[in-house]
Amino acid sequence: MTRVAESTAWRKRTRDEIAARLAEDIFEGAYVNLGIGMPTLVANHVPTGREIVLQSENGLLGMGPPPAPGEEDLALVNAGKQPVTLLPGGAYFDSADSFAMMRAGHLDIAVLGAFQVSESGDLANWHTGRPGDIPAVGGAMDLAVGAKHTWVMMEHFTHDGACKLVSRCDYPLTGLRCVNRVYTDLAVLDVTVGGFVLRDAVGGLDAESLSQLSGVAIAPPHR
Amino acid sequence: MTRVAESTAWRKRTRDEIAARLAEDIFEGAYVNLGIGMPTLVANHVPTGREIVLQSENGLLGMGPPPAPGEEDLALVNAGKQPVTLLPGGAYFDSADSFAMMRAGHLDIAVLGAFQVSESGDLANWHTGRPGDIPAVGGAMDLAVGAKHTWVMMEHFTHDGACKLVSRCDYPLTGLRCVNRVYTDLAVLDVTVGGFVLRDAVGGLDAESLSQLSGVAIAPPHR
Amino acid sequence: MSGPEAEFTDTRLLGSRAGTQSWIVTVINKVLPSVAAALSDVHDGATVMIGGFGGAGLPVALVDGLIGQGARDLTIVANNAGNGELGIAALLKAGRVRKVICSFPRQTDSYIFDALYRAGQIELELVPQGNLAERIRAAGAGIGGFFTRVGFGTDLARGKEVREINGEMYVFETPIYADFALIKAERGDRWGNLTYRKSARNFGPAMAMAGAVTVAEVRELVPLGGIDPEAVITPGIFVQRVVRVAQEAVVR
Amino acid sequence: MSGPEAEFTDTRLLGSRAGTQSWIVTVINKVLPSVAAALSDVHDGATVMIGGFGGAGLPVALVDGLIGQGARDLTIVANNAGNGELGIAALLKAGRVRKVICSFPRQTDSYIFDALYRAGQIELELVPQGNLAERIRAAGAGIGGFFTRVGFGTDLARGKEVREINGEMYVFETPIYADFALIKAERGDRWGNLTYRKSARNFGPAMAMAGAVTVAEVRELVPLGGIDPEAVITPGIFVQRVVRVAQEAVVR
Repeated sequence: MTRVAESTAWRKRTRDEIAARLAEDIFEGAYVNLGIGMPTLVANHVPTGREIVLQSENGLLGMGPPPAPGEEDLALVNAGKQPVTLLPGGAYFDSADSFAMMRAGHLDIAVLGAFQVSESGDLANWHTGRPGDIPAVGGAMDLAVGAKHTWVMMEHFTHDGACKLVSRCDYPLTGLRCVNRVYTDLAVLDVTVGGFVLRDAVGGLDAESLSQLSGVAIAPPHR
Repeated sequence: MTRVAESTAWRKRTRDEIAARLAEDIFEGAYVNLGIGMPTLVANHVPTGREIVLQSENGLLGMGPPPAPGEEDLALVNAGKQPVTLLPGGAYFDSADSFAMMRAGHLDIAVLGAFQVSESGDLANWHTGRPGDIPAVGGAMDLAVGAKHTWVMMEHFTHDGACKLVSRCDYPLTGLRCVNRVYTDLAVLDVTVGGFVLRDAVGGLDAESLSQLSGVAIAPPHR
Repeated sequence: MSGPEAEFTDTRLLGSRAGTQSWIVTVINKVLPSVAAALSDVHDGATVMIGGFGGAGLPVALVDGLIGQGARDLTIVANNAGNGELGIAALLKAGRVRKVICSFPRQTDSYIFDALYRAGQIELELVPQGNLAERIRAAGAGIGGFFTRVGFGTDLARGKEVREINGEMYVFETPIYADFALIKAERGDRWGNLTYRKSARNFGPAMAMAGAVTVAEVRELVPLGGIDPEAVITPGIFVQRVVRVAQEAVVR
Repeated sequence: MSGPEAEFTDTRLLGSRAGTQSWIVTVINKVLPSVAAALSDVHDGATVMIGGFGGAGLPVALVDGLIGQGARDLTIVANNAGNGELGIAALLKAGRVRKVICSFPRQTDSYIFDALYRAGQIELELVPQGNLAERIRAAGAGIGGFFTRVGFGTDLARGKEVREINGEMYVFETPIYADFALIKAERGDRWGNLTYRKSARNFGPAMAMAGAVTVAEVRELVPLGGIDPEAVITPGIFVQRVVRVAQEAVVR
């Protein structure tokens, strides 16, 4: 792992800015599952007037925003077990049907957090692998390999400065060759058969400097 | 195959009498699927006051009698595509769920017609095997092996006098070792690991005479 | 255009929120103005699922549309192989079908299929009805194949992999995928949510999951929210196109 | 006894048809008067499915009843492994559980499970949530096993059979059967038909299919016919026992 100093010349995107950048790329009419944690923020940044449909693994399509205080219903929650609402046109269904739609490519986009993404698109996001840590997988493996497009949203570096883009994951894998794109606080990258390819980066960074910072090969944008 | 003369000393049960005899044995609360053809008659003979639930493979539980003339609904039919009704407490479901309940032992009793039943419980009822005959299987194989109890309802002999109880089926099989009991116009027989065992027969017939007529071994009733 | 479709198809300008200026909103709209529009891209050689159990749930208008559309060399996946001269029978009669995958081709008046079959002019893959439903669901649920007891030791399992599981013999069955699934529903909305009518539901929900493009003919279009979310049977994610068919064609 | 249960449990004399004399009618009645009655035969060593996604759909009264009932050495199949001190966590704390099969044991306050797991006092079979749902459904649908892409190449597929199907790698997964399935539903009738409430539906329908004995706690009992047959989610054939639970216990 390559470690970098925390102080940098470029301004990192905030979590909301990453979410907004990702939301830009969600196309009209997409069926989208937003994973627990940072991906949840994406819902707040879908461009006005663009209609998309949010799915939640626990049996919802057409998931809406959190309810007003006092309107919470313990029977209407998202994958993170937080209260949500259902939009007109939404539907309830059971777990078997829910995962059928997640696992057979009916979902257009799954947005997941990650510990690591490898240049071949392997994803590690379910378990640190540390002894004593309680493993929990939920729907992560289903989403990773089941959706048409798997997008990862994560910070570029860990708190102690290790790059989360790697040539090979050393955390336990969630899925093999399943990530199509990565949104970080520094850049947006496609994962191709030839490895990471830059789409865009924060000001001051190009593929070469990002590659150097990250310690993995990152090709410049295809023109 | 053993052939017998049509004229006999004993009076055969009519189709309605076979149906009534079988209906006697359907226990309170049973979930029952009645196959196309003769088994359909059983619904008319369920003892008054005994509540059972009829399932139809095309997605009904709680199937009721045919509607009054003029009340037919093309969207509410039985497996034979004849108009039926739904009782209070009935439910509609799709084919995958319907066959899930048929195939996993949720149905208590499937009543099926047959060309032949072997002494090991093999069933042949879906195809004559004659060249030029159009094969059609529908839900027969699912019911035969899926229900908790598979009961066959048929005439004892074919029109040309061949016994339909056989040591080994020569028609194409529907299922292996799946028939538990056979109701014919002459007798009721259990199919056990030791072969056919008589339960009861029309007057004048005992296991020995029935066995001789049928050309297969039939043990006397267990006492 | 007038009538209910207009509500769903003629505009992407949805007006204004109270107190704000109006703006353009692009909305998901799966409602198409005609059967022809819904079937325009069915290609020669396509695998097409057709819902229904006999006439109950048969999407008559879509099958008629498919005949008019002209695609040839089709593989049809359905419970039955048509009867009389309408519906699937008419498609067969028009010479468009290379192969039928079904459970029950023989019906009282299935003479068109019967004649083609006896003449060796159509291929038949006969599948126990539960295996048919489960194989269709498998395609829609991402299952690569499954073991079932149904069919073991019969002609319909000949040549298939078998396995003993917990002392019982099972047969390996594979998913049935389709390029198009044509189904009939009772009520639909612009997101593709569907309800069905009584036993006409049958193969609709599983086929909707298995079709790469699922086209539903519906008797009634309702605005978004017009279907109780607890009572949606096929969620819109499984449906790509919805067409309202006003006339209830009658096929037994 | 008084209240709604009386309608369902106190009599098998259903009165008379108009114009005829009355007679005794035995009726199907799956409604039991108490949680204790519904769980009396849970045996030591039983596999028990428990519905719910966190607190949504968790059958709190049945889980409490199971604690009171006293069966030990249980295998619990559920999406989560409990949190706080109530529900599944309380069952674990009472030392009744040998093994948990679930997808997501780690929660913000799953400290009871965490401690038992770290101490090696409970066995965990961790299953991706979709494999969990599909394996439960497989048990209820007569499937002997199936191939899925989910988990391939990960620790959770270690030691499992793999197979290449159409160029993709799949893992073989087996059904999960249960002696008892404990689920929570919104509305039930004496035939065992059930509806659910919003996302509390989750594992209920599949578990109902997989349980040899399925016990549903319902908020409301309705007479036969009180549930629209189009809106029944779990048909009664999958349910053996129904208990009305008046109080809505709150577990997050």
